[in-house]
Amino acid sequence: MATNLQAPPVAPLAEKLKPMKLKSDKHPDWCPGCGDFGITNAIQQAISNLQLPPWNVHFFTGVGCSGKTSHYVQCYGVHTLHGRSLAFSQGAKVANPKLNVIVAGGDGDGYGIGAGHFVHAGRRNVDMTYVVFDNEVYGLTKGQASPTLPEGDKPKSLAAPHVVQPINPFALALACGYTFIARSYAYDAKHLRATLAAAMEHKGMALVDVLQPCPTYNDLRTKSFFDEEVTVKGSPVPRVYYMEDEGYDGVVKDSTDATEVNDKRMAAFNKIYQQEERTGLGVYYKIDIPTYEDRVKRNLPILNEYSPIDLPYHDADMNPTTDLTAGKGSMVI
Amino acid sequence: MATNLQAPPVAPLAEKLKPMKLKSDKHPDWCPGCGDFGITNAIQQAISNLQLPPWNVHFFTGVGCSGKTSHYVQCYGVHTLHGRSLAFSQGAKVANPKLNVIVAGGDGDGYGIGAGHFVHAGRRNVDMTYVVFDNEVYGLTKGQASPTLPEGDKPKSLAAPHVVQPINPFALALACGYTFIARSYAYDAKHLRATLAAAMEHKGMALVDVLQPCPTYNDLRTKSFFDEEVTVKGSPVPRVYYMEDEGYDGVVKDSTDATEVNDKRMAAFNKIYQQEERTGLGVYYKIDIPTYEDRVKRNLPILNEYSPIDLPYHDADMNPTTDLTAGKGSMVI
Amino acid sequence: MSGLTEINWMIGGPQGTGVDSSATLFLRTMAVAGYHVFGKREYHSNIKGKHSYFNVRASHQFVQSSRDPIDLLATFDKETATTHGHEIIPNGALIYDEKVVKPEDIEGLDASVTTFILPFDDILQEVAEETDSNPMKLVIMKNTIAVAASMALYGVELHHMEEALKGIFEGKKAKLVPLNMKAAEKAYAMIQTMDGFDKFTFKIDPVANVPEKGSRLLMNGATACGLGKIKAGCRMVTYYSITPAVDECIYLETQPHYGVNVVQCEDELAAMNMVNGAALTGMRASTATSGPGFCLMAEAIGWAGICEVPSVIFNYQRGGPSTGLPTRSEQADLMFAINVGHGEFPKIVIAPGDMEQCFEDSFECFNLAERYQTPVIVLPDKVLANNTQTIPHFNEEGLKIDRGFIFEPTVKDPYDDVEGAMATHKRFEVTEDGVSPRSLPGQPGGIHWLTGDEHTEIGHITEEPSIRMAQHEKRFRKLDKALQEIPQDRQYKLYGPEDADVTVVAWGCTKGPMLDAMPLLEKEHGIKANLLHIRLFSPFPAEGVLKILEKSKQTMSMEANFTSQLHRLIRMETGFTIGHRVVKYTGRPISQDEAIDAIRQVVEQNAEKVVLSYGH
Amino acid sequence: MSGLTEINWMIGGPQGTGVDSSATLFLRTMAVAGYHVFGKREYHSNIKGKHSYFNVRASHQFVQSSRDPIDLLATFDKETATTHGHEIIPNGALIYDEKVVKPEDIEGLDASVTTFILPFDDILQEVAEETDSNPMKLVIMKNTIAVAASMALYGVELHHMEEALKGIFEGKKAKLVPLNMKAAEKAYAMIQTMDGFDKFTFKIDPVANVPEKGSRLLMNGATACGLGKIKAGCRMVTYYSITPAVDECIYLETQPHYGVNVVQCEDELAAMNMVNGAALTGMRASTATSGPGFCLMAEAIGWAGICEVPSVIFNYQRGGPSTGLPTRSEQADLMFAINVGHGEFPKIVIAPGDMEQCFEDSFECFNLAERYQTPVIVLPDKVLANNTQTIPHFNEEGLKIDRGFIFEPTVKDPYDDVEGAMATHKRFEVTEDGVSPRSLPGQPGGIHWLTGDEHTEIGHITEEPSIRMAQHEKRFRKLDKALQEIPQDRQYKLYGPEDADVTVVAWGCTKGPMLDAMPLLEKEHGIKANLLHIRLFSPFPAEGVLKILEKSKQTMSMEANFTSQLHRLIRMETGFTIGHRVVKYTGRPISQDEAIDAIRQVVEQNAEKVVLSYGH
Ligand SMILES: Cc1ncc(C[n+]2csc(CCOP(=O)(O)OP(=O)(O)O)c2C)c(N)n1
Ligand SMILES: Cc1ncc(C[n+]2csc(CCOP(=O)(O)OP(=O)(O)O)c2C)c(N)n1
Ligand code: SF4
Ligand code: SF4
Ligand SMILES: [Mg+2]
Ligand SMILES: [Mg+2]
Repeated sequence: MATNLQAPPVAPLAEKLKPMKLKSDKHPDWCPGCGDFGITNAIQQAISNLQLPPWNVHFFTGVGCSGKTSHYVQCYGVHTLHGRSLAFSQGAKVANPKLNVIVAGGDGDGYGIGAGHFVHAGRRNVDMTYVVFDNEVYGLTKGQASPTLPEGDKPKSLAAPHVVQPINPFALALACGYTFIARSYAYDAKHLRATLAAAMEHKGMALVDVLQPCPTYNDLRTKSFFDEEVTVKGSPVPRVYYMEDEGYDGVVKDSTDATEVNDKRMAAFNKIYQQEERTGLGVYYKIDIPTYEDRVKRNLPILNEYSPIDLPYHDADMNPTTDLTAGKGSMVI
Repeated sequence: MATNLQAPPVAPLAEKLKPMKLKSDKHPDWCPGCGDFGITNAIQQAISNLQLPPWNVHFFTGVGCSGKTSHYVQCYGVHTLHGRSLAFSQGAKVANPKLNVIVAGGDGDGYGIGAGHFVHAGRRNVDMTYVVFDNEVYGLTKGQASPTLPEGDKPKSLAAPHVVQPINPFALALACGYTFIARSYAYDAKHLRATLAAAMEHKGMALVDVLQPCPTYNDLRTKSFFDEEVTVKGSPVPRVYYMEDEGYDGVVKDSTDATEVNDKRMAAFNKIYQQEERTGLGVYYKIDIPTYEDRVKRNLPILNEYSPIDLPYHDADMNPTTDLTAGKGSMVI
Repeated sequence: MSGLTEINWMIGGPQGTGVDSSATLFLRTMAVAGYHVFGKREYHSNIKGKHSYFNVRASHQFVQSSRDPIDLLATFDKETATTHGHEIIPNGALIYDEKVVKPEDIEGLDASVTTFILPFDDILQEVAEETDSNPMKLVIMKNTIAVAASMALYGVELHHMEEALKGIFEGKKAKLVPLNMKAAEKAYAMIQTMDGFDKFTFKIDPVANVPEKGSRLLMNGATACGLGKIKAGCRMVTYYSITPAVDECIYLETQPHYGVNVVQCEDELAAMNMVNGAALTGMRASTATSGPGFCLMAEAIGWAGICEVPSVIFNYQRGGPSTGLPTRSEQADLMFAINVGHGEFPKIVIAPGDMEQCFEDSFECFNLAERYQTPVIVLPDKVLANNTQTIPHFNEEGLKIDRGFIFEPTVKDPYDDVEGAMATHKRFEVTEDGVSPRSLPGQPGGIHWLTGDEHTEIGHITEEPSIRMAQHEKRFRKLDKALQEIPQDRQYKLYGPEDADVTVVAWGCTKGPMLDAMPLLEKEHGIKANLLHIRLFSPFPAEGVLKILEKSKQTMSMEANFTSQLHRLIRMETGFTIGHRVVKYTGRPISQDEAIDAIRQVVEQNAEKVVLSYGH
Repeated sequence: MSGLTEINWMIGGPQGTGVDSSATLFLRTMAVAGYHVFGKREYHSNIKGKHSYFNVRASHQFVQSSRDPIDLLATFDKETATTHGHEIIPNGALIYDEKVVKPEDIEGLDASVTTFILPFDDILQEVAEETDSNPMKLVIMKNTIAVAASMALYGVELHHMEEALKGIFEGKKAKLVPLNMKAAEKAYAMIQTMDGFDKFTFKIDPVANVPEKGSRLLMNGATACGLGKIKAGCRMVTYYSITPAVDECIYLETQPHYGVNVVQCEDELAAMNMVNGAALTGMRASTATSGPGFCLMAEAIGWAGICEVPSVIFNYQRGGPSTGLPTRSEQADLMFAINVGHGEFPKIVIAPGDMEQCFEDSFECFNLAERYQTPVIVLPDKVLANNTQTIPHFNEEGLKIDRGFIFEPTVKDPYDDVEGAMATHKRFEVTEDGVSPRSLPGQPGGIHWLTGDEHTEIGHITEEPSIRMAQHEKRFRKLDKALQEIPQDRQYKLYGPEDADVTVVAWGCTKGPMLDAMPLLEKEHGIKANLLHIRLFSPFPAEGVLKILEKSKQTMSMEANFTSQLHRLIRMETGFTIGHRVVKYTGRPISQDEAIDAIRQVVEQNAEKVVLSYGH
């Protein structure tokens, strides 16, 4: 999602838009210790850091504990339907590309019931940022397995071990054409904020999957779990690490270079599937290619002149102004 | 989908089950030259070759030109809803694992409206075979772009070039956990029949994506297009080729060997993304792991004794026989 | 019997072989010649090969329905001849190709019918030779031959066809005009020399005052809807392909200059929710679908209802249930549309009854949606979408855009007054008429929240009973307002004499056959009928409808569904039980003849229920 | 005022702090002591922190509804005290923790209310010391303390609690019993020494004849539904988690020995279509959902309708529209359920009214589905699902499994008679009663096809009008049959005197408050009311219902929705307009007191419409 506001800020907003101002009056009702707090803070900070005018931010969320996030940010917030946030948000952005569109929701919301939209949003590459709160459970309905819960696991909220294989959100996103794919961690405020900001600056469909501990239902992936060191090839290493630090670079420099694109894509798949023991934070893949909003102009050249929402259709007296002559064409007898 | 009939055939069915017998009385109403004819024949042949008793075959199809296929095969045929065939078929197979379940449908049906189910079917690994008729268009609704149509293409049925990137069904299937992923071609009867039979013999969720020319709407991917040679590194090679012939082997031999699994998976991704100019037929990936039907027995051990559909619940006089004492447990006061 | 003012022609053949093109040619030719035409299209859910047919009625008078008996049937395949032969009126005619069918094979063919063997292939061969063309490429011209021969039989001058062809083949394709005319001339001349030519007496008189060129439209309802949306300023139509809704989208895709983004979605859940998202921005947006897709929109329509979003849904009704009769028509989604979505929320449900109303409703629905800030469901059907008709130009005078109560920001420079720009706005203020000021993202000072949960005035989730009640009541008050404000004519209308013997209550496309039937009923059967045509179903104009029904001598409903949905709805809304009911559920439209027949059964024989079933 | 036969207790607190556990303990304790109990649970759509409360009524008589005024309110947080303080009856009592709230902060607290400061933390501290436990781990025992103190006030002997605790803490957890008892004893003793203890006169008499141990159930409706399904042989329940339907699934998951496969699906589209697939095999299968999920099932239900598949759908109604009031209750999906899906197809729609009917309907729905080969929609609601009640054991005698008309293969050895085994079967044979022989995959000789399109007797697609008509009519004939065969008691039932002053028409969980209200109405207000409780909505028993209504002196409807859906449905089906209507749409259930109040307003003041709103 790139910031393409109509008018450039008259004065820098930085001072006036401290993250605190982005808090709405509504107090979050999440459980103590929930990872959702950190993600919400980071979203507010990223908006502030990028100086996105909040009245121009259209923030969509799904339904779940995570889905409530839109209520806590002081901007145009839309708490949509379970699994449908990407459909709503694409509709809004395509209608009004001048908006800064951010989307957030749970892993059940996005990868479960929303899987169909998730797949097709990748194909369109509409310019927006999608933040998934990945806690491996359906929080708000009391802890059933979400699509990211590994098979055989039994968090305390389940009656029996899980019988279904997990989804791999990164491989899925890469297969579906997402142009920015990253992971961060709810308790790593700095990395999270920076990653969200990078996603928002990316022009195209960006996915940020955030490890979000749910202390109430998921006793397997807790803060202490993520803090643990693991042994890889005999030596202890942190479980959660920055891929960048270990030399990984997922950014395609020249999207017209087929070889580079392919190499980067394969490197990303490789990285994605090397997450058994450890979890890499950072950008798995990023490429710059035309967005849907750009591409649609090929077929509707008038959109080079007008933003869709600004296409005129009435005068000041509210008389419709569209001349139907061309539309009737040879149907006039 | 493996063949696990209750009673073994008393006499070999081969003679009695010639493919001709698998044709229903209903004559297909596809356009002349449509690739659907070849796929239907191959399905009939595969059933015949594997000697699956047709009265035990539960054949589900989606909605579209391809969706009509179930009507043309002499077995229990279910022409479901657009995009929902995998939900129906998983329901049937989980209820009665003794059935031989086959599923077929269009690319719009399976990868478009059905994308959510497609993703999650991979996670379950229910034992069945899913055949996708890949013609890059929505045939029955007159040729709109299907999810596999490349961006920028304009088959004759479109008013303007396509603005959305295509889906990559193989990468998607691999990312989602399909345990058998293959491609074949509607006009290559022999390869197609063999591929379908292999998929049916595979125990788990098998995807066979079949290149299916739609001569009526898709004038880009026609028989002659597929018959053409293309130039790769300066020399002419057939556009459609057998991957096996060029040394590719996507079959995991030991599913407990993490290294092999990873290598094979990466090789498959590599192969999948090397299809720009050419189209490889054959098996991209295959692995044997427990099916959903197997896994569910861990939590419901009684299913080791009974097939779900055979769990007794009434006597000969139709009196219900389930004793609710255990179920009421401590709720008895 | 020369000097007819109306004829009824049919052409049929396997799908994909040009039945549509020939009907279009005939429709256009007759329209050019000044007639009023009405074309009915019937086809299978199949791309190539299955039987389809097109029925064209041409008249000196304005007509808006089909008739049953055909005077001239043009065929070039066996199925059309055997399926429809029995529908030919006594002394009518059949054009056929003796290579594919013999008249004796046609069950029910009246002995008085004249049969004309048309040597299609010979004519094509001749044209091919004369023009040095590949005869295989000319096969499609069989249609032109059939039309030309039909024109000769009807006594319509051939030059009208030339003008019609020019309208069809423009630009690069213009060279096809002389080629087609060559075949046409041969067929036209040839049939005049045939035995029986003079026996066929269904000649139609030329129109005395041919309407001025350019003064009318020849159009189907899907296009009329598309044009209404364009005029209304709708610049985004989402869809997932489905018959027959997709016809509107296909039309819009051919009009890129208007900038309407026709967004193909992954499914109807996306289509509807994208409209919700787009409508939130202030864009006028709509989705077009049919039954199966409409089902998938139920949840999202409810969200638009509680969030007071002006989303517009076109549900082009087709034959149900489920996949049903996907290319046939039905009026069977009424009760579902009115009750769609769990829980309760206000929705406006309207249904156009003819081409003009298709245009008008497609324009007005956006005004309704924005004025009452609630989803609007429009229910055309396959008949309206696919019928082709000559109509006057739409009345575009007096159309007004009404965007409803939109918030006016007071903050001038948001960067200067950041505090003000970030202020919270009462999007769901509890007002007397239920309508609250709608702010749009991007507007400084308009920040609010939306949620499918019950919410406060600024849009935050609440479970507080008193707020719930206030919001729930406020939302429903908008329906009272709508019922007061929507012009009565667009709620319901009584056509025909007030003091009729029988009042027929109908909706949607049944208007056409009823209006055509009424004069004949009076003239030929002495029955004075009027038509109470309903267009607004939610909110329901119970008071006005009841007043009319109570004054009626006799009442009957006429609908293309099984359970008499409007009949039931009226009883629910008014307590009034309409005395008799007519239903048709074959997926085929009710014709003028059937309307007459049904009314006679009710009035003359006091039939409680009439089930119609004519047509293939 | 000693010697009461009924008390009404409430406990509240932030979600996740044990309100449910303490209510369960009190319910169980009182049940063990022989009382009839009824527990009402209200909570937010939130996991931890928001206000929730549990209202327990205990009585010498069988009760099935809640009452409004509370005699004793137990709190340990401020919100509960301030929110519910005003609900305490004069001379009632409040238990509170002075660390969090002062009585003077409680608006509306009656001056006559006795207040008891309970030193929760001190008691816990003591127990911790005595048992050498970590006091932090004992926090949850605040609930036990509150319950014990309440028991003392009510004059209930403490040993009942010990037995109750034993039922709650079994196996490994048994060691918690003495720990809890220690705290309980302290609280029980302490409160008796407090000022005002004797002023509180709401002592309940012990039950004279304590029912035999094991003779009753203490259960909620979700469990009753689950048990009904198990008994019916349903071995597959698909779901996508949603409140409150998921409670049934969670219960079933704890019962693996029955082999019910509770399949978690990717969405409700999958859940419903998986049931369709499973039901086709002959498995008895069902899905459980609530409003938003039910919306997503509309298309698939239509498929089951046209394909005559015995799929069973439980739609646990909750507060709508959209996400609405997700943890509250409403009876607002009736019209949607009856009309769900585009086009027209037969469906059976039933709604249970109490715990027993939850069990009965959950058993019978599979018989109905298989006998009439059509989808069955069952409409419980959140109130039924979550209320906990003492009830007699379900009547399991006389239950019969009815699998309907299942095809009997004649081919014995299919491998021997391949020809016969592969024969085509007329799955959709047009029969007199509309029911056709259902063959199941695997059966030799039963091959047929299914399609959402209109179809022939063997199930192939057809668009032939005559076949369409025959199939459409045949499908609907099954509803006539159902209406004839379903026992009248399970269609509707008149409770109370035939010659009542007023007949209250209701459905679902309104049965409980009505039945509880009727004797009091007569005794205290001299109003003789009866209840016409409807359980079958499609097909609708119009004739029987009309007969009762026509005989009634006065009629009124009582429903927890905004638009009086049953009222409207009855008018649609019968033409009868029920005279008065009572509605409640706060998402909270109608109490016995409200039922009484509403009936009095109608009978005594002739109120046309009564809007109820009690409760938080
Ligand atoms: C159509 C529909 N089905 C089910 C639900 C119930 N529901 C509410 S939240 C939720 C799951 C939330 O899980 P997730 O998306 O992972 O978010 P989390 O609570 O974990 O943040 C579900 C299933 C719903 N609201 N709508
Ligand atoms: C819910 C729903 N939406 C739309 C349709 C209309 N529809 C019928 S077939 C079809 C597309 C078929 O395309 P595909 O699946 O690729 O099959 P093909 O015809 O190409 O074989 C569509 C959109 C439908 N039947 N149901
Ligand atoms: S349930 Fe889990 S995800 Fe939801 S608020 Fe509590 S800790 Fe967070
Ligand atoms: S439209 Fe295309 S896919 Fe459909 S039958 Fe014709 S050729 Fe085949
Ligand atoms: Mg989650
Ligand atoms: Mg296709």
